[in-house]
Amino acid sequence: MIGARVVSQREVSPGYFLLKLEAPEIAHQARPGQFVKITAWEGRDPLLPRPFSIHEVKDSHLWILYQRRGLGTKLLSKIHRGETVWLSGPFGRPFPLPEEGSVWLVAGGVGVAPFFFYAGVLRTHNIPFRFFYGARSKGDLLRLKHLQSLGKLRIATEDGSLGYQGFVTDLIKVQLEQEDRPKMMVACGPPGMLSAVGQIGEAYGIPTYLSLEAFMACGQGLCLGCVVQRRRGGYLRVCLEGPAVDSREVALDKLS
Amino acid sequence: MIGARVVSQREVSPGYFLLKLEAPEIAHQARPGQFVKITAWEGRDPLLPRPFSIHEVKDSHLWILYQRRGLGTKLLSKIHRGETVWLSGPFGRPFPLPEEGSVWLVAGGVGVAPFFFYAGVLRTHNIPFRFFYGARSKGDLLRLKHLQSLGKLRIATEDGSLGYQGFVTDLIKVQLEQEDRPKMMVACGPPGMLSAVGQIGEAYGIPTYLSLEAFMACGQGLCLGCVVQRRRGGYLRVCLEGPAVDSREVALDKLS
Amino acid sequence: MTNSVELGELKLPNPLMLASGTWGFGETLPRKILSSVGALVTKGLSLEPRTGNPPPRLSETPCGLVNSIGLENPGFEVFRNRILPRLLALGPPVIVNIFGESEDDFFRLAEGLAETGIAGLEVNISCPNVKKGGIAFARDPEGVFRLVRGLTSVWERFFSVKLSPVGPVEEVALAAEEAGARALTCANTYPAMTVDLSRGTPRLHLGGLSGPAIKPLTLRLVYELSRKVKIPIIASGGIMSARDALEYLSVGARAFQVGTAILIDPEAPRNILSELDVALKDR
Amino acid sequence: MTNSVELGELKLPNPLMLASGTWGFGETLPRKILSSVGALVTKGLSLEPRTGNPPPRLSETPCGLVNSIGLENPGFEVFRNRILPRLLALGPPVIVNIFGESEDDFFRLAEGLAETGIAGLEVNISCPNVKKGGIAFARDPEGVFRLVRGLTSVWERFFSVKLSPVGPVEEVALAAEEAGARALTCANTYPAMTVDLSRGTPRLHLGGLSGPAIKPLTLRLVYELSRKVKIPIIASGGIMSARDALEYLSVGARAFQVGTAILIDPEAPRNILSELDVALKDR
Ligand SMILES: Cc1cc2nc3c(=O)[nH]c(=O)nc-3n(C[C@H](O)[C@H](O)[C@H](O)COP(=O)(O)OP(=O)(O)OC[C@H]3O[C@@H](n4cnc5c(N)ncnc54)[C@H](O)[C@@H]3O)c2cc1C
Ligand SMILES: Cc1cc2nc3c(=O)[nH]c(=O)nc-3n(C[C@H](O)[C@H](O)[C@H](O)COP(=O)(O)OP(=O)(O)OC[C@H]3O[C@@H](n4cnc5c(N)ncnc54)[C@H](O)[C@@H]3O)c2cc1C
Ligand SMILES: Cc1cc2nc3c(=O)[nH]c(=O)nc-3n(C[C@H](O)[C@H](O)[C@H](O)COP(=O)(O)O)c2cc1C
Ligand SMILES: Cc1cc2nc3c(=O)[nH]c(=O)nc-3n(C[C@H](O)[C@H](O)[C@H](O)COP(=O)(O)O)c2cc1C
Ligand code: FES
Ligand code: FES
Repeated sequence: MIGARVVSQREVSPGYFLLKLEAPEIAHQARPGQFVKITAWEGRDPLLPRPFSIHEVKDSHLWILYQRRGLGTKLLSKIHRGETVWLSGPFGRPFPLPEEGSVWLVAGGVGVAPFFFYAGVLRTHNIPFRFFYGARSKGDLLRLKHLQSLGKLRIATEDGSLGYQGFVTDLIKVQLEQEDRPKMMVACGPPGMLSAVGQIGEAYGIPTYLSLEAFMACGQGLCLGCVVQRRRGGYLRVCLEGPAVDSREVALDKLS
Repeated sequence: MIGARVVSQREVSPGYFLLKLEAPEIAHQARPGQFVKITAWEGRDPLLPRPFSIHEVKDSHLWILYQRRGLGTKLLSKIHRGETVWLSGPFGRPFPLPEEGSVWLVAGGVGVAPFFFYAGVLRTHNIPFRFFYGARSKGDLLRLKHLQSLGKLRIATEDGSLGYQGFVTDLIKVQLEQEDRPKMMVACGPPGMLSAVGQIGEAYGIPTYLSLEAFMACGQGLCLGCVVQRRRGGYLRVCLEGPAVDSREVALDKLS
Repeated sequence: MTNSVELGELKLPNPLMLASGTWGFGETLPRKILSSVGALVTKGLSLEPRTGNPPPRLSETPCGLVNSIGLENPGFEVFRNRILPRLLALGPPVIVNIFGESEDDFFRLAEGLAETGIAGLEVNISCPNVKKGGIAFARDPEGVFRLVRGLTSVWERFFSVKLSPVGPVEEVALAAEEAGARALTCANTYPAMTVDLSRGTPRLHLGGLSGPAIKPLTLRLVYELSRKVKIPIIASGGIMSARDALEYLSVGARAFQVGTAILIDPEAPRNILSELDVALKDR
Repeated sequence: MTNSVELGELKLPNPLMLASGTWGFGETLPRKILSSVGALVTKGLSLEPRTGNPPPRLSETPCGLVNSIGLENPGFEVFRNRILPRLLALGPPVIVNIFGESEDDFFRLAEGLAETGIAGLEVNISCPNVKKGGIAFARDPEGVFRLVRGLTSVWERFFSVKLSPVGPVEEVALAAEEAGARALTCANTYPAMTVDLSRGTPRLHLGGLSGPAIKPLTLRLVYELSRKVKIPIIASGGIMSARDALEYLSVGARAFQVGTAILIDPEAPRNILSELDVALKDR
C-alpha cells in the first residue's frame, strides 16, 4: 500500500462522490478496466480495503467515482482534501482494445465509472466507440455533461425521464437491429444487466466482455475468494482473470 | 450518547489538543472533576468510547484537553470543526469543595486538565487555592498562560527548565514546610505522583483526594471493570466512587 | 411494538434481554431504559458474597472487550433482601443468573429464590466445579445433566442454561435439554487474553471476550444448536444493533441479549428495540 | 536482522512464515516479498485436484474475515511438477501444508514429497475424516495420535501439526506431541458464519474466521498450550503488526505466521520483520 494524497473530493450527485488522488506510480501503470484497493480509515473495522475501478487518469493523478453504500464508502466520503488514503494496485486485466472495428460501451448506474478512462484511451487509439448508459432516472446519471463530451452517447432511463424509456439492454437490442453492429461490447453494471448484455452478445455473435463485481479480499489472486462460476466448470477469479471477462467464460445464470 | 458538534480543535502543544464541543445538556450538568466518554469514529475499532475529564465549561460548551496516545485519541485529533462526536456523561463524583480553608491543586502532566474547571468554580465560591503543576520540561506544560491567569501557580520541571527543579511532589513538600498548610489537597496526574501525594497528605494529616485513572468500559458503575484496590479490602470503582477518591481509601502501593 | 415472545411457559413483552453482568443491578441506569426491555438478567449471583478479581479487569481487543470481573457480587442474602425488591418493581420479568462451585450451591440458590416472584433462572455453567478439581461444569456434559436434572426438582418454572461457547458445546446443550432445561442461552464469553507490552515486563490479562468480534462465532453456534435442540435458544454475543439481532433471529434464536453494547451506550437496548420494530414492519 | 529460529531440526532465517492459503503459490507477488521471510507455508495440498466451494467464499465481520475457499488446489501432480520447483527457487524454506480425507491420503502425500527438497510439512487436521463419518480429525485425539504416528514412519524430518482452535484442543495437542510431531501450528480459523440480510431471503455464509478479531482467542490458546507441550509452537491468528507478533512470542510461541494481513497488504510481512528488528534491538 502506498499513501496517496487526496487532491479533491466532491459529491457529484446525492450519494455519489468523485475523488481525485495523487498517486504517480499507480497512475502511470494504470490501464482502463483495472481497479485499485483503498483504505481510508485507521483501525481494523472495516477490515478490508475496498476495490474501486479507476475512473480516470491524468499525469500523476487518478480519479475514483463511487457510490456511498456501507461503512467503508461512508468513511471514504468523509476524507478531506490534503489528507492521505492508502492505495494499492492497479489490479486486474485491462479492458480489451479491439484490433479493428468499433466497441460499444454499456454502462448501468455507477458501473459507468471505468468507462471514462476507457473512452479516453479508445479515442487515443482511434478506435470508434459508442456509449450506452442506463439508470433508474435522470437524476441517477452521473457526470452527464462530461460524458457527453467523450463521444456518442445514448441514454436509457427506466422512468423515461431522459433518453430511451426502459432498460439499457432493451436500448442496445433496438440499436443492434438498426445500426452497424460493433466488433465488441464491454459492459459494466449490476449483475442482472451484465447477464442480459452477455445473452444479447451471444445471440448476435458479438464478443462481449462483462466487468464483474465480487466481494474481494486480496484483489490480486492470493486468496481465491472472489470467484465466479466458469461456464465450462470450475471457477475464475474476478480480481485476476477479470474484472472484465468474456461473457462466454462465465455462467451467466450464476451472477449475483 | 448524544451527538456534539465540534466547535474547534487545536494542538496546543505537540501531541496535546484542546477540543471545544457544543453539548448543552452535559455542559449544564457538569461539575469539576467529572468526566465524559467520547466516541469520535465510526466502526467498532476501537470498541470503547474514551474517558476524558471535563477541562472547562462555559454556557453550552465544554472543553477537553487531551494527549494523543493511541488509536482513539489519534482519531479524535483528526476531527474537524463542524463534525460531530458522540458524547455521554457527565460521570463520576465531582471534586470536593471544602467548607472552609484553602485547597492545593497538584497536577502532573496532562493531569492538569480537570483543574481549569475546578479553579474557576473554587474562585466563584471564594475558596482560596494554590496551584502546583509539574512536568518533565517547560515544553510539556500545557496552556501555561491561561493557567497563570487562574490564580497562584507554582511550577516544577524535572529538568529545571522552568520553576522548581524536581518533582512536583518535592515542591509541595518544601512548600508545606514553609507556608500555611491547606485544608485539603486534590491531585491529578500519573499513578506514581498520585501515590506520592497521598503519602504526603497522610504524613501531614491533610485530607487528600486523588483523581485516579483506570481503564474503563461503561464509566457509570455497570461493569465493575475499573476497580482499584481499597485499603481496607475489596475494591472501589473509579468511575463511580471516583475518579477523585480520598487517598486513605485506596491502597497507594497498588496504583498503576 | 415488537412482538411478544414465548420461551416455554415464560412470556416476554419483547425478545430483548439485558445480559448478565452488563447493567450492574440497574442502580445507575435511568428507569426508562430498564422498563422497556423484554427481561432483565441479573449479574451472576452466588450464595456468598464475592469480591471479584484484582485489576486489571478489562482490556480491549480489535472489536472486542476482555473482562475478568471474577463474578463479583453481594451474595444471596443482600441480593434477596436489598436488591431484588427494587428490580421486581421495575416491571420487566427478572431472570436471576446463578452460579456456584458445586451442584449444591445451585440448588440452594434456586430454593432461596423460589418464593421471590422472579420470572426464572439463568444457570451459568462456565464456572469451575470444585468437586471436579476445578474443571468448568461446561466441560462435562454428564455433570451438566446431573446439575440440570437436580435443579428441576427444586425449581419447577422457567430456567435457561447459559452455555460456554468452548468445550463439548453440543453435547452439553443436548444434556441440558434432556435433563429438563427450558431454554439455552448461547453463549457466554470466549476464553481470551491480551498482552500489554508497553510496560517493562509484559502484562498478561486473561478473561472472557465479548463484543462484535465474537458475533460470527456465536452466530454459528446458535445456527448449529438450533438444528440440534428443540428448546428455545436465547442468543448472546456481540449484538450491537437491530441488524445483529435479526441475524440471530434468522438463524434460529427465539430471543436475544444485549451485553457489551450497554457498556458502550446504555441507550443501545432501546435503540435496538425501536429499530427492530421498524425492520419487522418492513418485512 | 531478526534472529534465526530453531524449530527442532529446522532452522529458519527468521521467525516469520507466510500462512497457508493467503499468498496463493506466490505467482502474483513480487519476489522480494517472498524471499525475505523465514518460511513459506503452501496452500493446502491434497492428492487430487479440488475445485473448491461455490461463491460466496468470503465475508467480512467486525475486525475479521470469514472464508470458505474449500481448500481449492491443483492436486499433488501439478504441484510437484509445475509449482514446487519455482517455490524452491525462491530461497526460504518451503513447508507444504497437506490435508486428506483419510490417514492414507496424508501418508501418500508425505511419501510423494519426501524427495523434493522441501523443508517440512504442515499437517492440517481441521479437515473431515471420511472414514470417521466426516468428523474432523481435530475432534478426535486418538485419531490424531494414529495419524501423526503413521506419518513419522513415512516422513522423518520436520513437520508441524496445524491445530484447529475448537474441539478438544489440549488433548489433540498432547496426542500430536506424544505421537512425534516436531511442532504445533496454533491455530487454524474458527468456525463462524455471517448472514446477509440485505437481500430478500437471508444469505448465510459459513466458513472460518481469521484476522484481528481472533487474536485474543488464539493468543490465549498459544499461552495455555505452551505451558502443556515441550515442542515448539508456531502461532497463527490475527497477526497484523510486529506488536502482535511480539505478544505471541512473549506468551510462548517460537515462530509465527502472517495470513490475513497479507491479503490486506502483501507488504505486511516485510513491514512486520523490519519493525520486529527495531523492537528486538530496543530490548
Ligand atoms: C473490481 C471492482 C470495482 C469496483 N468499482 C467500483 C466503482 O468504481 N465505484 C463504486 O461505487 N463501487 C465500485 N465497486 C464496489 C465497491 O467495492 C463497493 O461498493 C464497496 O466495497 C462497498 O464497501 P462499503 O464498506 O461501503 O459497503 P459494505 O457495507 O461493506 O457493503 C455494501 C455492498 O458492497 C459490497 N462490497 C463490500 N466490500 C466489497 C469488496 N471488498 N469487494 C466487492 N464488493 C464489496 C457488499 O457485498 C455489499 O453488497 C467495485 C467493486 C469491485 C469488485
Ligand atoms: C476518568 C478519566 C479521565 C481522563 N481524562 C483525561 C484527560 O482529560 N486528558 C487526557 O489526555 N486523558 C485523559 N484520560 C486518559 C484517556 O482516557 C486515555 O488517554 C485514552 O483513553 C487513550 O485512548 P487511546 O485509544 O488513544 O489509547 P490506547 O492505545 O487505547 O491506550 C493508550 C493508553 O491509554 C489507556 N487507556 C485506553 N483506554 C482507556 C480507557 N477507556 N480508560 C482509561 N484508560 C484508557 C491505556 O491503558 C493505555 O495506557 C482520562 C482517563 C480517565 C479514566
Ligand atoms: C463486564 C461483563 C460482565 C459479565 N458478567 C457475567 C456474569 O456475571 N454472568 C454471566 O453469565 N455472564 C456474564 N457476562 C457475559 C454476558 O452476559 C454476555 O453473555 C457476553 O458478554 C456476550 O454478549 P455481548 O457480546 O453482547 O456482551 C459478562 C460480560 C461482561 C462484558
Ligand atoms: C483465504 C484463506 C485461506 C486459507 N487456506 C488455508 C489452507 O489451505 N490450509 C490451512 O491450513 N489454513 C488455511 N488458512 C488459515 C490460515 O493459514 C491461518 O492459519 C488463519 O487464517 C489464521 O491466521 P490469520 O488471522 O493471520 O489469517 C486460510 C486462511 C484464509 C484467510
Ligand atoms: S480477491 Fe483474492 S483471489 Fe481475488
Ligand atoms: S467502568 Fe464500568 S464500573 Fe467503572
